[in-house]
Amino acid sequence: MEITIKIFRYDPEKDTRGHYETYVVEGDTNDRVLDVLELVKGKTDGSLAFRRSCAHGICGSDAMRINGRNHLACKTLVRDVGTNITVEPVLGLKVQKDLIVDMGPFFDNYKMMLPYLINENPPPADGKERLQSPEQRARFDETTKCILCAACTTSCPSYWANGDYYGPAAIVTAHRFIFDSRDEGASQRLHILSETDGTARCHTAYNCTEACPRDIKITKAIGEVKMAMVTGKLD
Amino acid sequence: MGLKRDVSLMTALRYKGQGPFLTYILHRIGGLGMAVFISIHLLASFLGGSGGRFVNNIYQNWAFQIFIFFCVLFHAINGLRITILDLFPKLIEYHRQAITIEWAAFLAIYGFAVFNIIRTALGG
Amino acid sequence: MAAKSRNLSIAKRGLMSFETIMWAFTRLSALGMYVLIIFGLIGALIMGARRNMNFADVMRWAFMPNVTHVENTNLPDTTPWASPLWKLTASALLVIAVGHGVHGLVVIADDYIVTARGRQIVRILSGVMILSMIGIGLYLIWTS
Amino acid sequence: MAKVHQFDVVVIGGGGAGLMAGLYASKSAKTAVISKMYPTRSHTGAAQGGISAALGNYEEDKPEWHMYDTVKGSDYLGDQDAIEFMCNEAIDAVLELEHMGLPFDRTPEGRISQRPFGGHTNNETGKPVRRAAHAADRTGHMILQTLYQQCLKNKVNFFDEYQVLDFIMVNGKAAGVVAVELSTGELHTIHAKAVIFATGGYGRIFEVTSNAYAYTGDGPAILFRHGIPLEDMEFFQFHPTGIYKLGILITEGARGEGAVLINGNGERFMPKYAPTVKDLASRDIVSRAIYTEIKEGRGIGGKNFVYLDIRPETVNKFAAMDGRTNPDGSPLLITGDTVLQKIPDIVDFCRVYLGVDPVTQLMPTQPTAHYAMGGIPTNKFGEVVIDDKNTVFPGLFAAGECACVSVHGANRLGTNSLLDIVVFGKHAGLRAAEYAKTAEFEKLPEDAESASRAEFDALRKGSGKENVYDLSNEMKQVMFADVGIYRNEKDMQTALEKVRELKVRFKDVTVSDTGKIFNTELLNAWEFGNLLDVAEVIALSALNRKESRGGHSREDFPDRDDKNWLKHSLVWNRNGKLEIGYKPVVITKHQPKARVY
Ligand SMILES: Cc1cc2nc3c(=O)[nH]c(=O)nc-3n(C[C@H](O)[C@H](O)[C@H](O)COP(=O)(O)OP(=O)(O)OC[C@H]3O[C@@H](n4cnc5c(N)ncnc54)[C@H](O)[C@@H]3O)c2cc1C
Ligand code: HEM
Ligand code: SF4
Ligand code: F3S
Ligand code: FES
Repeated sequence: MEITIKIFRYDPEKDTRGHYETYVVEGDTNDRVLDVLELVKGKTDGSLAFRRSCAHGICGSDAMRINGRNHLACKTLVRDVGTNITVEPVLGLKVQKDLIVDMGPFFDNYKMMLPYLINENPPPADGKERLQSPEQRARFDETTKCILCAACTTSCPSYWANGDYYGPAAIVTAHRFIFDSRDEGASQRLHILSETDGTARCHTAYNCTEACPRDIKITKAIGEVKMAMVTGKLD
Repeated sequence: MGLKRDVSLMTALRYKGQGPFLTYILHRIGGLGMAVFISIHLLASFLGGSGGRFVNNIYQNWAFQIFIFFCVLFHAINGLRITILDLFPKLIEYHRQAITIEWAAFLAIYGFAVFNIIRTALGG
Repeated sequence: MAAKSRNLSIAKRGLMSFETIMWAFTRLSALGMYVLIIFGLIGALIMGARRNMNFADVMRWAFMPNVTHVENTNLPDTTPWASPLWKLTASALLVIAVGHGVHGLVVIADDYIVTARGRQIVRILSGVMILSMIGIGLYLIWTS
Repeated sequence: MAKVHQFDVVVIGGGGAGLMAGLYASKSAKTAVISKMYPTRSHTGAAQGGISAALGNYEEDKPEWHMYDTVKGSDYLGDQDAIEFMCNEAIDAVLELEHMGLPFDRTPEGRISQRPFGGHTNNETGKPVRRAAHAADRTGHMILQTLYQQCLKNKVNFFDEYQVLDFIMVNGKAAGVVAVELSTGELHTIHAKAVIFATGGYGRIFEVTSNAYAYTGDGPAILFRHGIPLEDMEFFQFHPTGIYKLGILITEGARGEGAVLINGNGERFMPKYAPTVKDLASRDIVSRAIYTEIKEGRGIGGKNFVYLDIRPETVNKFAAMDGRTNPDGSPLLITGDTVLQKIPDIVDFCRVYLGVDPVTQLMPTQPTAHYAMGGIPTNKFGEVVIDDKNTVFPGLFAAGECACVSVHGANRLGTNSLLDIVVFGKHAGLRAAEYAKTAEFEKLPEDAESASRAEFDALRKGSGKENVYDLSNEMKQVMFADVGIYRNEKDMQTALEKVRELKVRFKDVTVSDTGKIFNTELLNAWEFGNLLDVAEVIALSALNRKESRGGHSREDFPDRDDKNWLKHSLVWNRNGKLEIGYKPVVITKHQPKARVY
């Protein structure tokens, strides 16, 4: 079957601005958009640049705009988006080449959330695990799924407007730790998030939740963080 | 090196797969509209005189009324949804339904209001 | 296994920050405005709005129950509309709405002004704006 | 202008093994971790099922049993001293991960939850034991995240999106590596006393694989070109249940939770091949069983796949027949919700890629190339050893899938790899830091980067007659068909010749992208060169080993031959010529015997 794919191209060493190229390739409805990109790169234009690794939605490399909205190219099948496909880089991060954007600021925001378990007490004396009930574990299960693909942050209108906003992905990470019963750094993280570029910048636009390839209910998680700030309840 | 990160309003509006991004924009327009209106209105009333009267007369105009009522009503209804969902994050799972209800309520009331304003304007 | 619940004291939960307080204030003031508006609406209906006012007039009153807002209507007598109860309601609404609205402008400005200094200026301006608008508003309400 | 950085220890690879090594080395030495992707993109994140340790949180279990199972799983080719070491360290390793914050699933008592996995048994009853500690079906993801987070906490230096191209050795010692910064195309020299390779696997040699695009064997290929041998390369694991055609993995945990394999006649066929543990036999056995069913015409609709069935009614029926129970002794009964809760990601994959809902429908699966047992030979401290006498190469270390300790022997047990990366990653890191304390920096050669530059130039100057994409497809097809689950002399000979032909034709490729910034075309071509080097070694070692053992099954030599082949193979590159040698297996407690499940 013929698939027409229009791809945003930008070569920093030649172009001053981006443009679109259209390619026609032979493919199958069950192909991933990533397969189509690989085909274009392999057979037609080797210079096409994009990130990918796992090819099944687990590593978070290949978030991009497909037919106008954020997806993982490896988790989007031709049968879901049709045979006329437009692929563009995500919004709100600098395009470095073709579909590759500068992930630096995104990871900087992640690091700002103190993304590690904070618990200064020594582990139990018997050397065994810190206990946690299945319910306590379930409390933050949702946000442990995040693969840091940035699909959410780069779909957030608030982030588009203001790149200093920490963004939904960072708040998801904070949520994962704030609601972990073993963690004691909730207060520090809530203070960081209560700054001007923290949760105050989220205006519940829901683009993030719609974009998340791991189906994390991001807006809900952000809402829970905001309420924790107000009520202090962490259960 | 690389392209700028800026996202223009047009690009933002063309982004598909939005949640209720439209409501977000409209909420903003509504809030902004009201804030600007109230400031000018207060100032005009305070200063009075012919200038003040002139400004305040614009507000009696039916077209302006349709606009400002849009701002007020949309902002109020959407604001209520945001407030409820924010205070009870559990309910966020139902945000799609909430938005449907919101639009239904808005369209019904706003339709009725526009009809009335125009009827009054036509002197009926 | 028994789990004990976890709570943070007020100082520890991030509530004592300008942003969080204003976030909460925005929601609470929104609810407050609803209460006051509905109160004004009911009052208007009791005082005979149905017969003597058109839709736009009722709305104008509900959103700001100040007697000047009903001067151009067919009401035979506007004295009850100028009672201290309504002046108080209007004052409350004014204070809340100006606080809410001007802070809303700050929120919008924060999306475009990202330097610490710029943001400080915006906040100072907003304070001035809130105070002067409330001052003017109260003057208008209590002198009309 | 060459950019030079200096560190005591440099770790190549930001996966589980690399991060663990980096974390431990950085405690006492100036350490950098270099990764060609952001570390959180590493393929450790794809691991689903769990990490094994005899914690005994549900039922009795001991490290000795774990050791025996691993030895037996390895078809007696694993080195027993290393296996014993790993199984003893396992419990502390898993608890340490928990202390670092890894969100394991929990038992009702609040302890780490465990599930059964293929080949892990109670040695007294022979029944499967719950040994795999897990966090839903994204254990690897959580390990990767947790370790990365710990590295951030401990301020490990990262070189993200730097691809290592070459190893610098001076006077027979490690002196550093050369890497290209992807975002600029600049070459950098990282001068170091100790170098740890943790670059992961090379499953991209095969057509159907669960492995990432990034699994191109860079580490083993680089070292191989420098004369370091590769060990046991003929042993490649084919996982029984990959999603049909795509190769995406369906975790063995699915069978751990009760799923069964069904052939074209609608029968459950595993009892025929492994009467005791049935669907939970070790991977080589299940893969061969599936392949045999398919070959004998019992694939689904005569095609080359079978079904994996986790529909609650099927699971409950067979669980009752097998007498399987929950940890508390009640009969194993699952519902649709159990499936969603225990293997949420698998359910998601099936829905997205197959349009199949595992709760109500069958999952089409086929064996998929999954794990490289072989690799860079090391001892149990992660030190690279370069001959049959286990001579240590000073300053060079390896850990993770690219290394061969060998704890997996001829066949790796599920969940042992995650254990491998944390245990040996840690020890490689510790050893390297210790080494760096006493060692001196070797003087860097005049132009350390010249070899890398020459490799790139060669790729740019080819005639352009050939295309990397086509060549790599040819390699994948021939390797999967002829050096796959079943092997024989003739096919492997064809494969070897084909790979050699491809190596010649590879000289005719040319890279069209002349830029420096993110020139992924150039790097992909370079990686393909690595795959070819590794493929040649695999085909050669496989052809050479005239017996069937673990993951290596030959139709022309169907039996294990302990008399002649109870030994590791080593392949060296001596100036372009491949040379085969051997090294004895360490046997301590368990003498080889027939392997039945
Ligand atoms: C789908 C799947 C499921 C699995 N499930 C399980 C399981 O349930 N239990 C289990 O025990 N095992 C499982 N495994 C096996 C296990 O996950 C892997 O063997 C293990 O994670 C490998 O870890 P690693 O650290 O060696 O490599 P990786 O995590 O792959 O890391 C390799 C790193 O090296 C870097 N790198 C590579 N080349 C270069 C270069 N040239 N320059 C710079 N950096 C480079 C990469 O960027 C990456 O960071 C599974 C494997 C797969 C594929
Ligand atoms: C019943 C009346 C009202 C309700 C329920 C309401 C509700 C809300 C809520 C919930 C928000 C927060 C939105 C967010 O953070 O995403 C908000 C923002 C705002 N409100 Fe109101 N509001 C009301 C009246 C007003 C009035 C009278 C004004 C003007 C004076 C106003 C101006 C604003 C502005 C400017 C914002 C900021 C907009 C933005 O962040 O995009 N609101 N309102
Ligand atoms: S929350 Fe979802 S969309 Fe955002 S980075 Fe994580 S996985 Fe990606
Ligand atoms: S899209 Fe943005 S505004 Fe909030 S709900 Fe999501 S972060
Ligand atoms: S390639 Fe890994 S998420 Fe798409």
